[in-house]
Order: sequence, then C-alpha cells, then structure tokens
Amino acid sequence: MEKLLQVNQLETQFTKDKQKLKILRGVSFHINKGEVLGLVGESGCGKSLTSLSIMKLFKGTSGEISGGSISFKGEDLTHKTEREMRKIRGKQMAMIFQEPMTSLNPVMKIGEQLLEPIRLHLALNEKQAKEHVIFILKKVGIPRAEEIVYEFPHQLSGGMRQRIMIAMAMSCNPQLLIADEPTTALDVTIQAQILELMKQLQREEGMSVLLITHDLGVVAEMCDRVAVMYAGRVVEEANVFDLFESPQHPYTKGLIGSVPKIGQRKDKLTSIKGNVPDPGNMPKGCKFAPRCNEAMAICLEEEPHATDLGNGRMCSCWMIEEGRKNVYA
Amino acid sequence: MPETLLKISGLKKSFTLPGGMFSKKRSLKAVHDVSFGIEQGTTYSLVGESGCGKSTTGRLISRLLTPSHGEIWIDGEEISQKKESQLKLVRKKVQMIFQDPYASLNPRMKVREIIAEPLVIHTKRSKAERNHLVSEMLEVVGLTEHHADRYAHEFSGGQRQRIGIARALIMKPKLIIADEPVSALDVSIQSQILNLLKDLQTEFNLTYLFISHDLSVVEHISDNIGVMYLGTIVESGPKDVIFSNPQHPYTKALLSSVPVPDPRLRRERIVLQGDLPSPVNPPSGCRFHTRCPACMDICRTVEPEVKKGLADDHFVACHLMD
Amino acid sequence: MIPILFIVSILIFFFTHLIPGDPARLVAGKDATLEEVNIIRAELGLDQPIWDQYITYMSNLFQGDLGTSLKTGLPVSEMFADRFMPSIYLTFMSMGWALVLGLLIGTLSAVFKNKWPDYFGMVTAVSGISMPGFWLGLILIQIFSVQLGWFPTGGAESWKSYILPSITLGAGIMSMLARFTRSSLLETLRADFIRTGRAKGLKESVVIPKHALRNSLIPVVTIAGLQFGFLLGGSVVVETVFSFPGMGRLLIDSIAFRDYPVIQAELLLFSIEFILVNLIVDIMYSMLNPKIRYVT
Amino acid sequence: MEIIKEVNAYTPVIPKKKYSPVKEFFKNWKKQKLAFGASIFILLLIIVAIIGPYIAPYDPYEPDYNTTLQGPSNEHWAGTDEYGRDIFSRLLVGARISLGVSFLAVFLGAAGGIILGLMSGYFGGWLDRLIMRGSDVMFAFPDLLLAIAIVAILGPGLTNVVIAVSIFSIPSFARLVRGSTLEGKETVFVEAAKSMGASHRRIMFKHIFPETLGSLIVFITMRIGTAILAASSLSFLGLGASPETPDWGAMLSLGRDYLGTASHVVMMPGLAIFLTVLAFNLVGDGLRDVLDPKTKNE
Amino acid sequence: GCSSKESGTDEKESSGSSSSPKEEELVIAVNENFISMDPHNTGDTNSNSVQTAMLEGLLGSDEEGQIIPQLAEEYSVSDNALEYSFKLRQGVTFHDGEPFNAEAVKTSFERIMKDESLRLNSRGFNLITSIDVIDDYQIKVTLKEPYAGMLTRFVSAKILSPKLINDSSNDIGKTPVGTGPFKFVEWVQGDHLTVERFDDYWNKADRVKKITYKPVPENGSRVAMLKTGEAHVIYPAPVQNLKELESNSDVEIHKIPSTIARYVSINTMKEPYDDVRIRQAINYAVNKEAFISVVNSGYGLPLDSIIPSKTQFYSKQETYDHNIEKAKELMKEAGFEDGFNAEIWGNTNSDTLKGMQFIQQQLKEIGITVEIKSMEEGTLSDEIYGAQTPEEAKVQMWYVSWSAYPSDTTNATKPLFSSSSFPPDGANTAYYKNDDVDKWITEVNQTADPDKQAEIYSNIQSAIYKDAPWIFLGVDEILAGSRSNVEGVFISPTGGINVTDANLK
Ligand SMILES: Nc1ncnc2c1ncn2[C@@H]1O[C@H](COP(=O)(O)OP(=O)(O)OP(=O)(O)O)[C@@H](O)[C@H]1O
Ligand SMILES: Nc1ncnc2c1ncn2[C@@H]1O[C@H](COP(=O)(O)OP(=O)(O)OP(=O)(O)O)[C@@H](O)[C@H]1O
Ligand SMILES: [Mg+2]
Ligand SMILES: [Mg+2]
Repeated sequence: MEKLLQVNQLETQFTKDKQKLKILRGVSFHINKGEVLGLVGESGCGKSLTSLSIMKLFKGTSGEISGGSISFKGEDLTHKTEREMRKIRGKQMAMIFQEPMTSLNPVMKIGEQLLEPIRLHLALNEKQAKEHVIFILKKVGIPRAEEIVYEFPHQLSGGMRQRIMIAMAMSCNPQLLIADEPTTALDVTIQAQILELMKQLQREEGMSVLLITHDLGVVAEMCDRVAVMYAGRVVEEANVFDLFESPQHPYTKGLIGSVPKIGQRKDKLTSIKGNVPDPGNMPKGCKFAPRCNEAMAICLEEEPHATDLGNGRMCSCWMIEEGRKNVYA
Repeated sequence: MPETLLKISGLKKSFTLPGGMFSKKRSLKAVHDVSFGIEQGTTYSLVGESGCGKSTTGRLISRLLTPSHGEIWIDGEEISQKKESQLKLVRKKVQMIFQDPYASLNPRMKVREIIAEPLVIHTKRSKAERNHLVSEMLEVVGLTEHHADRYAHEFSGGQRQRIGIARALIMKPKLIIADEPVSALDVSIQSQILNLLKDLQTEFNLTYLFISHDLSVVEHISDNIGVMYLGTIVESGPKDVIFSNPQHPYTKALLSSVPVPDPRLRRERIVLQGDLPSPVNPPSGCRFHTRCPACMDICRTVEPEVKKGLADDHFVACHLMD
Repeated sequence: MIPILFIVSILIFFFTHLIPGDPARLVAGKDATLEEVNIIRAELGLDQPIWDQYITYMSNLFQGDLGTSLKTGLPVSEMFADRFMPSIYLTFMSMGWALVLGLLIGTLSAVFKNKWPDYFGMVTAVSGISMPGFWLGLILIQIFSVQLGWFPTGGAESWKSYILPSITLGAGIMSMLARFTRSSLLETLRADFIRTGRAKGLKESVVIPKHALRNSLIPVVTIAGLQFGFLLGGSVVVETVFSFPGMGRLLIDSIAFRDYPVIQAELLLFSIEFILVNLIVDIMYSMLNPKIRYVT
Repeated sequence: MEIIKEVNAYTPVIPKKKYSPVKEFFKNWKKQKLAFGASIFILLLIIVAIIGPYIAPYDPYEPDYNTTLQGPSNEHWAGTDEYGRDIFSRLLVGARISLGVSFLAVFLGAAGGIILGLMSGYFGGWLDRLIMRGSDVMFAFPDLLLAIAIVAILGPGLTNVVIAVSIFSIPSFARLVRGSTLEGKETVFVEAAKSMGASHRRIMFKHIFPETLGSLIVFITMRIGTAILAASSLSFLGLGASPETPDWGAMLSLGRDYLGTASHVVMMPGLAIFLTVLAFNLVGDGLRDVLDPKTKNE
Repeated sequence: GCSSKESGTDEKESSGSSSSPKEEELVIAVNENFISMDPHNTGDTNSNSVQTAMLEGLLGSDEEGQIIPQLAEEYSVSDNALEYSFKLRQGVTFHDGEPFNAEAVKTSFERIMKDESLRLNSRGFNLITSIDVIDDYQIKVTLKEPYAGMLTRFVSAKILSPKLINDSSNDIGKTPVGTGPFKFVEWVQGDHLTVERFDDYWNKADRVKKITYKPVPENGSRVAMLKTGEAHVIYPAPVQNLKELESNSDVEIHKIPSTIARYVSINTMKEPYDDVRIRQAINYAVNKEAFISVVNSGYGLPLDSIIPSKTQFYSKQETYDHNIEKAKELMKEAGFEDGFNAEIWGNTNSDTLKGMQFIQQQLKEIGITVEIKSMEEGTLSDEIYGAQTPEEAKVQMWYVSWSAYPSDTTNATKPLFSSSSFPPDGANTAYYKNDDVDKWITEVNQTADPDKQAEIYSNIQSAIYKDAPWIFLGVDEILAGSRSNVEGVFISPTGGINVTDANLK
C-alpha cells in the first residue's frame, strides 16, 4: 500500500513567557492512500495539535514545529514556506473542525464561504464555481441547496452546519481529509448521519482520512487503522480489529476497559487511576508509568521505544520491549 | 416495598422568548407533560438528545424553576408552587451535581469554602466543625485534607467533579440530581466518577436522578430510564426492558445510533432523517412523527397516549402500541 | 419612541425650571427696577403657575412650535437653523476621520500585536483620550493658526475652519475606536472560523479584512454610534475654544441666561437625535450581524 | 469503602508551590511594561498628593508681584503665574485636589452604580427596566452638559464638581455592573448556590459581585482619568474650584489667557493633567490585559 | 461632505492673509454674541455696536460719549425739562427707500410708548404724554415729569423705517431697517452678522464696502484672529496679550478710558460692615495700583469718585491710598484688630475670579479672611435679587462693575446709591442709605440746568465717597486692537464701536 502521509518523530512546541513547552514529543504514524486512520487519546494529549502541525496552522499562536518531519506525497512539509503551504491547504488537504457552530463565519453567507476555496484553488469561472457549490452541497445531502447558499450559518442546525463544513473541505477534492472530532458536538442521531455521510464520501472519493476522536465507538465504526496517543506521543498503532481484540499498551487496555458498553452489565468499570499529566510537569520515564498498574522500575526512569510488532503493529511499552528482549535473548 | 422518594406528575414548563425588533414574543414548551417516580435508593435516568428538556426537568425538580403545571412530591411533600422562603428544607434534602466541573465551582473560593457552603447556609455550625466535616467529605470522595486550601482551578476536571460531589453530599441529602456529571470528562476519568457514584449510592443509600445523553453510561448506572423527546417522555421503564426490548421507534433509533466500541459489531443502523424540530413550534400529533421511520397517518394529528408496555412499570407513548 | 419622548419632555421641562435663576431678571439687566422685571416676567409668561406654563409649552410643542427665545426674542427654530448644520458638519467630519484612523490604528495594532506598530498605535490612542480637549485646541490654534497661519482660528466659514475643531473633537473618539477595534479584532482573530479560513488556504490579507474585521466591527459600531450621539449635542468646550457657532455653545449661553425655551428645545432635540442615532445603530448592527436580522 | 480508598491513593501529588492570586497578579503585572511604569508614576503621584504641601518649595497661595509670569528657571522649576506664585508648588499641592476630586467622584459614582447595577441585573423585571430607562435618559445627555446643569443648580465649587461627576458616572457603572451581573447570574456556580438555598444577598455579594470586580477595577481606573478631565473641563468653564485653589483644571483654565505670552502657565498644568490621565489609562489597559479572562491566555 | 454650500464664496472673503490689493470687508471680532437687533429693546453693548452701524437716532454721541445731533439737525429742551423739540435733517432716506420725516419719527416713538415690554418704554418713553408733528421736519415731544436721562434715550431710540414697523413687527429683531451708513445683509446666529455700505447715506464719504461682526468669546482666539488678519478689529483686546500685540507692527492698540466702574459693593447694613471705619479700612488695605497692574495688567485708571471721569458731572475725590497701617488702625478702632471672616461674591468670568483672588490676598494683610464664592450668573442674580428686604440680604461683598452712558449720570448714581434702589428694586447692593443723598438725587433729576446739576452731583460724590460703601477699585480702560490699515473706527467709552467712517487702507 502506498503511504500518503508519513509523520516522523514530529515535535511541536509553544513558547510562553520565553519558556518553550514541548507538547508533541516525537509523534510518528502514517496514513495510506484511501485509508481512514483514527487518532484517539484523552483530552490534551495533542491530537488537535498534530493535525494543526500537519497543516502548519500556527498563525496567531506561538506554536512551531521543532523537530521531525511530515512527508506528504513524498514532500517534506516542515520546510515549506507559508506561501507553499497555502497552495496545499484546502486543495490537497482539508480540515473539518469540532465546533460546527463557530467554525463558520457568522456574518458571511454559506455560498460565499463555500465559494472561497473553490475560486482560490480550482480554475473555474464564477458561474462554474457557483454550480460546483450547489453540486457539492447536494453531494453532502443538503436539501434546498439553491436556497441554503443565501443563508447564514446561524439559520442552520448543528448537523447541517457540519455538513457544510464537510462540503467545504471536500470542495477541491483533497487527497487527505483531517477531521478533528467532527461529531463530538452533535447528538447521537445526528452523529450517526454525519458518520454515515463521511463513510460514504470516503468510499466514493477514495480519500484518505485522519479522524481525530476520543470516542472509541466512533473509532470502531469508522477506522481502518488506529493510532493511540498519550502525552504527546503515539503509544500504540494497530489495525482496528487487532487493537480492540488484543490491545497491547496498558493505556489502550485501560481506555477500552473504561468505556461502558451496552449490554455488557459490568458492575464496575475498569478505570485508569490518577489524571493526565500536565504538559509543563511531565513525569520522568514513561509518561504513563505513574498511572500504570504494571509499571516496572525502568518505566519510571526511561521512556520506552516504539517496538514493531509486525503486521503494521507498533507499541511503545517497556513490557513489550523487555518481553521481546527476553524472547530474543 | 421500597418507598417512593420522588414523584412528579403532569409537569410542564414553557419559557417566553423575547421578541426581536420586528417580531412578537413566543413561547417555548421545554417540558411538556412529564411524569415519573423514583424509589428510595435507586437511580432514575433521563436520556435524550440536546434540548429535549432533560435539564429543565431537573431544574424544575430542584425548584430552580417553577413549573407552569404539574406536581412535584418529594418525601411526601408537594413543592411545585412553594415560595423560595418555604423551600429551605427541600433544598437541604435535594442536592445537585452539574455537568461542567469548571463552571460549577466558584473560581474565587477555596475548596474548603465551596464544600462548606451548604453548611453555612443551612446550619449554625462553628468553623471548626465545618472544617472537620469538610475533611471527612474530602476523604469520602477520594481527595485529601491537603486539597482543602486550594482554589478549584488548580484541580483537574475529575478532581473538580469530586469536589462538586463532596459539596452535594455534605448535607446528607436524600435525592441527588446529577445533570450530565460525566459528559465533560475523559473516558478514563469518567469511569472513576461513575464508580464513585455507584459506591456512594450503596454506602449512603442515595437516590439519583441521573441526566445524560450517553446511553451506554445510562445503562451502566441506572435502574430505571426515561427517554425524552422534545419535552415529553416517549418511553420509560426498567433498564432491562428499555435496552433489550425497546418499543418506541425513537428509543430504537437512539439505541442503534450509538457507536459500539467493537469493530466486529459494525451493523446496519437506523439512521433518523432530518433534525430535531424546534420546541417553539413542535410538530402536531406525535412529536416524533416528522422523523419517525414508521410514521402513520394518525401520528400526524393525534397525540399518542401513554400506555403500559411490556412490564408493569414500562410505559410507551406511541400509536404503534395499539 | 413617542412615549419615551413624552416622558423626556416632561423631565426636561421640570429640570429646566429647577435651575435657580430668574430669566426675567437676567433679561431686564442689572439696572432694572422691580417694576420693569415684573413687566418682563408677565411678557414672558413666567408669572403663570408652572403647570399652566407646562400646558402651554406642550400644546405649542404639539403644534410644532418650539417657542421664542426669552433672550433674543427670536423663534427658537430660527436660532437653531444657523447652528444646526455647522454642528452636523463638525460631527460628521470629526467622526469621519476618527473612524478611518481609529479603525486603521486598531487593525494594525491587533495584527502586529506586541510589536512596535501596536505599541505606537496604542500609545497614540491612549494619548488621544488623555488630553483635555480645550488644551489640545488651544495648542493647535497656537501652532497651526498663529504660528503657521494654515487654518483660521475659529468660526465655521470654510472647510478650513472645521479642520482644527474636528481634530480636537475627534481625537478622543479616534482613540476610543482604535482601542475597541484592537480588542475586538484580537478576540475575533482567536475565533474558530478564522482558522477555517486559513485552512482553506486564504491569505492573511483576505482573512483579516474579509473574515475578521467585519465581525469585529459589530461592537465598534455601537461605540461609534454612542459617540456620534454625544457629538451631535455639540461640544461645549471645543465650540468655546474655536468660537464655533454650534449647538453646544448655544446651550451653555442659554443655561447662563435661563432661556427656558431654548434649553428645552435643545435638550429635546438631543434626545430625539440620540434616540434616532440609536435606532440607526441598531439597524447597522443588524446589517453587520445577520443573527439579529433574521430573528423571526 | 475499599474502592474509594484505592482511588484516593492514586490521586497525584499536588505541586508544592502554592497558588496565590495576589502573587499571580504581580507576576503578570510586571510583564505589562508600560502599565507597570504608569502604575509607579501614579504611586508617586499619590505620595505627592499626601505629602505635597510639605515638600512644596514655595507657598502656593502667596503672591509675589515682583516675579509674575516668569518662565521656568532654577528658582521656579515650572515658572510663576500671573500673581508670581510658584507653579511647581501649586502643582504639587494641587495633586491632592485633582486626585482627591476624581477619586472621590469615581468611588461615589461606582458605589451608586454597583448597587443599582447589581439590583437591576439580578432582580430584572420592572426594577431593571426602571433603572435602565433612567440611565438611558442620562446617557442621552452628554456628560459635560449634565455636569454643567448640576453645577448650575448646586453652584460651583469642588464639592459640587464631585457630586456632578459622580452622578454622571453612575449610569455607566450601573450598566457595566448590570452586564457582568447578567453574565454572572447565568454561571453554573450561581445556579449551584441557588440550588443549595443561598439567600439573594449571599448570591449577589458572595458569588456575583466578585465576578464583576475585574472589569470594575479596570473601568474605575479608566474612569478616574475621565473624571480628572471632566473636572478640569468644568473648571475651564468657570464652574469648578474656587480660583485661588491650585486645582490643575482651574490653573489651566485661568492660565489660558497667557498662552501667547507665557505659555508655561498653560503647558505645565496641562502636562500634569495629560500625564496623569495617560497613566491612569495605561494602567487601566494593563489591568484589563491581566484581569480579563478573555485576554489572559495569550 | 463637510463644507457648507456657502464655502465657495466665503473662502475668498475670509482669506486670512493680507495679500489682496484692497480689502473690501472689515471684520470685527467682539467677545459676546449679539442678542437682538431691535434697537428699542437692547441692553447689551455688542448688539448696540452693530445697530449703530445701521441705525441712527435723532441724537447721537461723539467719541467722548457726549451727545451730538444726528438725524435731528438741532434740538432744544424747555426750561421745565418737559418739552423736547427737534428740527429734523432733510433728504434722508431709509434703506428700504422710505423717506425720513417727522411721521417716521413719530411711528418709531409710538411703538416704544405703546409696547410695555420694550426696554426703552420703561426708561423714559412711558413718561411721554404727546408727540406733536409740527411739520414734515419738526417734531416736539412732551413729558409728564422731568427726567434727566431723557436726552440719552433719544440717542438710544433709533428711528426705524415706518414700513418695517407697520408691516411685520416680528422681524425687527432680526432685520432692522434704518438710515445708517450700512445696511443689514445677513445674520447667521452665533457665527456672524454682516452689513453692507448704504450708498444713499446722507453723509457721503468713502467707507468700506462691507463689515462683518463676529462673536468670539475665547480671548486667545480673538487675539489670534487679529494677529493672523482674520479680524481687523477686536474688542475687547485681552489685557494679558497687550504686550505681545504692541510689539506687532501690523497691529495697533487703542486704549480708551471707559465709563465702566469696577468696584466691590459692601453691604453697609451688615455687621461689621455697618461701621464706616471697617469699610474705609478695607479701602485702605487694597492697593489700587497693584489691582490695576495685576488684574488688569496695568491698564486702567483709579476710580477716584463714585463715577468714572468720563461721566458727565464727574468730580474727583481724594482717594483711599494704599495704607496698611491706617487700615489696621481703623480696624482696631472698630474693634476688629484680629480681623474677621468675610465672603465675596462674583460671577465665574476669569477676570472676576482674578479680581476676587486679588481682594482676598489684599485683605489677608489686615486679618480679614475672605472666602471666594463664585457663582454662575443666573444663580448669583437669584441670590442678590432674591432678598426682598435689606434684612434678608445675605450678600456681604459683591465684585462687580457698572457702566452707564457718559451723558447719563442719573443711571450712574440712582440705581446704585438711592435707598429706593435696594434689591430687588435696583442695584444698590451696598444697601447704602443716606438721607441727604436720597434728597439730592431726587432734586437733581428735576432740573434741566447743567450748572445746578453739576453742583448737586458734586455734593453727592463727595458724600458717598467718604462713606465708602464700595471698595473703589478702578475704571477700566477699554482696550481694542486693530490692524494698522484700519481707519475711522473708534470705540466709545461705553464700549460701542463706531464704524460710520470705517475704511481700509
Ligand atoms: N496555542 C496554544 N498555546 C499553548 N499551549 C497550547 C496551545 N494550543 C494547545 N496547547 C496545549 O497543547 C496540548 C495539546 O492540545 P490539543 O488541543 O492538541 O489536545 P487534544 O488532544 O486535541 O485535546 P482535546 O481532546 O481536548 O481536543 C494541551 O495541553 C494544550 O494546553
Ligand atoms: N431559561 C430558558 N429560557 C428559554 N429557553 C430555555 C431556557 N432553558 C432552557 N430552554 C430551552 O428549553 C429547551 C430544553 O432545554 P434543556 O436545557 O432542558 O435541554 P437538555 O435536554 O438539558 O439539553 P442538553 O442536552 O443540551 O443539556 C431547549 O430548547 C432550551 O433552549
Ligand atoms: Mg482537540
Ligand atoms: Mg442539559
């Protein structure tokens, strides 16, 4: 399979009061052509930041990429200028954000907002562009597309707005769609509609999707492969079936165990003790060690390396690493 | 037979929306004829989509709002139209836990003050006594005495929610209304809090009114469930019935919409078409008919009555039941 | 609007008559005898009970008659006629440059936040509201009229006479608008839809004017409208410094003379203007903010 | 209760450094360079206001007809006025008056505004409408005109300037506080307090009022600048302090006749006013950046 | 969109620089707004000034303020001071083309007689019993009782075109029509009033084509206008700027002794001021020269009588020279060795504020602590005239000035010192009561014999000056500035601006 995106040891930091705060501490994963990769993890672990780093959308923040590489279609994005990135954004990669309420400009008509990337990236004249807008709107299942273009975002429901966001992202046929928690703000019944739509569009267009979520249910429904993030790193990467069947990293295990499942009838959920560490105050060694029930001495001292488990599986845990060593020893 | 702690019947609440520059005032029926009861020591959950009136129902019961119609009986006392001055006793018995652990704690108060606030309001205990009780409560919810002199924003979301729970428990209330207490939390923290709530229930024989939009959480914690749609309860009953044998098309759709964290269980879902109608202009007849996959003619005009379903305490409001 | 004006007119009437001082005495002059003063008082209708005066005033008002100045004996409407337009011109001119410069400075400051254009812009802005108007005016006259001879020192004859007063008057407003624009724009620039715009591949030179500025203008319009309303009332101080024949000075002169009809009419006019301006601001507000426009 | 104990043990150790809002404030405050400088200037000014009369090199009231209208020199740092009085000494002594008048006016106005605004925002209904319509009417008249009218009724003099300036400050404070109160009223922790049965008074003063403090402090700071300007404008129109008083506005106003001949008589008090108001505005701006939660996380 | 419609034409006219070859328009900047153009109902100097350019009375006044014939070629007063006969000038026309004759005079005078609300009515014209037109150019006016100020009233009672009076009396206040050297063009409220040369004026002479009067209250602005050439004449020129202006070669300064007396009235019925020694002590304590040099920047004359020297029948008195010793002695004699607390009232003008400060400083020397109460004019007049009886009066000292026509000594004395003029009936705020003076004032107004009048006035002046009901501060010098190319403009002692012969070089 062909890799569309390869993120390698990506490091991203913010500067606050002249102090550098590294949030992404070496993120690595890849996305193949036509595949949906799920990026899961708890709040604050750096999921959104990973996606913003890929697009290099740091304007207005102190964020910057301080290490690693992002290779998109064989080209390293980390060295691209803002001008070059603008050609890529919206055309080759597009993004959908979590909040459909605030991600659309409240004072611009829907049509105008949709027209922008089309006029910018596609060589279409005014009329063709407008037709394209209608076409795209119909494609994402918007009824009354011809009228909707003259309306403002607040006149639409949350689900409709998210459809508009999807339409906007799809309008220039990007190869990569980054969807950052596209359904978190929506009700379950609407979430079901949106997920259904995304699945269908992804299949039709053969697009690659980076789906960011913290909902394991959504991951199980949507993704081909999954990367699990914890404290600014990918701790486990696997095929979706393998991940749910035999999670390797204690964090992944804990995560799956924490979710109540309908029909499961557990009296008590397994839970991960403690809290997510604060980026300014990271523990030494494995960042998960203080919360890990199986932590060993080495875990508190040194960070584990990514171990290739074959079959595209990857995991960073001393238990695996040590276990391997023992096997080979 | 366990005693019924809370009983509400025919509860209604409408809000008046201010008119715009060129428009008239309109009324919004947030809660429209809701009835249920909760027995001592059990958990009753309200589920439904955003805006269906779950929180409003909770606020009516805690009398943060005054119902337009209907009765609220708590511990044998009818409180639906009581004045603020007459509510003090009720306020002792009923405590609330809120969704947003960041917003529900006053950022300018120390944890000690926050937890002790009900004591200050309702009792004349000395400062030392209050401090003692606060420390005790902190232990109960899994925090320590050291935390008492800090401000709430120094804590993580899960810890804050524990503080909120401590505050709710300190008056030894009979009923706790928990409005989406875990929706803002990460799954790993969510499970800690759910476990805590369950433990506390056994320990103190608490009664919960649990409000949530997350069906899996609801299934985990409740004994009985009410499914709400646009201000009404469309189906209610013991959790087993609701989850294993739902009768109302909305309940069925809701259940099928929940993504299951198991890739092998990918299935055909019932995807409801369209959006939730506005409560300002609810559809005529059955409120669900605009999105119902099994809509009949009668549904458009006649409001379905609440009928007994599969069990004694199972009720459904749907014409399909006829 | 009519009921508000009715209440306002009552308030104005009694407020005006509450100010101590006897217009008849002031009209008559220092050397007048009591007899003369009494004749004048009768002539002016001030010997009537206050309720009768009020009824007369209101019934005249309903017929569109603002009354006659006690001091000059001229119809109030005529006294307004010559002063109203200069006040309006001055208002528009002050507001005009204050808006243009204020928005410009505010935008630059926000875009170059914490860089030198920001510091420079904000120090300018803060200076503008920190200067006593009459001081600034006097200094401007000294420099630009007396020393350089570029502009006349006062009056309202040609466009040149408006320059210095409008600078003096607009300085504070410009500053206020600059600061509001800056903070409003900074807030908008943090909004999600700005990130959406950038994610589409738009340039900053499109994102800022097209997406950010329009959203930021909403609160700025309100402030500008409020200031505009105040300006219409004329600025007493600036009109005094520049001998500007505007409404503000007329009011001060009239208060000094207890010229009731003029004071009343002018206060009433201010209220109407203020209400009108607020109405216009509401309309502009809804033009900028579709949420309000489409409330159904 | 085993499980709970278990959870308890897992709670991470809290960092040792204790959070203190005051320390936090000063830490951020030092970063606001302009505002920090301005706040030191104001501090000095307040000290001058207190000790001004004791450090003034000359008697600010004593005329000396031999040295009228002299420009700045070694003997008279800011020159002398038309009575030969030392302007520098008058400025020093006048600091107390100018600051006193504006502080007092603003605090009175704030006190009135806070009470009205809290009640208006918290109770709503007809009370709210009454208070807001009242403030609308007051808003409809330019501040200065209102002050002039008030002074015309009460007569000129510093006390009446204080009253006039404070009265026209009330509506803006009332609006501000009402706005924050409406916001505060909607917060969940207020709802929580209500659900616990807290009294109106407790909710208003313990929970809502502290929420308004941030913007209130900012506004008060800025408003002091406005009050200084307003008071000096009143003096300019001859409605302020009695003329021998070394009030800055009065000095400026009476000195304006000498702009062409002895400009320092105007420039010196003008500069004093300008710098003071500037300092208050800069501090206000800085405070907003530090106190306003919206701009905090920049 | 800021320039008004007129700006196109205005720009040319108001150009500040003096580059144009021959200027056609004279600009006069005065300190206050004009109130009314109705000459029969005008009380303020500035309105009067403008009116004199357009309107004329039977009598006029010369540079010194003395009465001269104007539209009357000759006049005479009967011995009993009741009949005034005028022989009118022939060949005079009004600006609207109406002929000037005895009927026209009668029409104007009758207007004043009939309308009680006009100022001139209560000042003399209500005493008229008959107006007899003898022929077209002769007219006789008869009074019912003698009134010494009547001649001065004939100066004020400008003759208006009968057409104007008969047509619409409403417009008189706005668009006066008379016989003067200039005719009315426009009056933009608050901004300017323009008059234009009347080419059919009876007294042909070369004069400027147009005159514009502008009210400019701010002193500094008026000075700036003179310096830049925006104004050709400014009145008054602020004393503070005189040195600066004198050094300017384009500008000329005019100093005219006025009839404006500046004084502080002392309430002679109030403790401790009821003791003449206290009042004298106060007068000795105040250094008049210093007053003139500090408050008036050196311009002004001492007030060495109760009336200024320009006023008819003035006689100089021995002044209270600055003498602290003597003042202290008097204080001691009166039992106030340690002084007392006093209060001085005044309006909010900056000059008044300065003057009051000066008094405050001076009286401190003899232990009197003065509190300054400056009040806004309307409030002040309420405070002063609100007292119905001397006992009610709260006023102690009032810093004020008084101005009367040089020819009208009655008005310079009676309202100020007659016991019939206590507020609210008059301006005797010293509550001065001297039976002799009361008697003399009545007497002097019943004779038309100038010698007799002079004698009585001399008695009045010396009696009052000794009683010191005022602090006699000074007589203002009227200060005006003009560009050096201005000719034929003079300022009268009352502050009127005479432009009959105005021209620009
Ligand atoms: N502009 C910024 N300046 C400083 N720190 C930032 C900024 N944006 C994000 N962070 C920090 O980076 C970390 C990761 O943030 P990110 O938004 O990527 O988390 P996330 O995994 O997307 O979480 P969530 O599920 O809550 O969206 C957080 O700790 C956050 O505090
Ligand atoms: N104070 C109020 N004034 C006007 N309308 C209100 C008010 N409170 C709630 N509503 C409206 O009543 C309806 C029900 O609101 P409610 O908060 O009870 O919903 P909910 O089921 O709790 O939704 P969510 O899951 O979003 O919390 C909504 O349409 C809401 O907009
Ligand atoms: Mg995120
Ligand atoms: Mg809710």
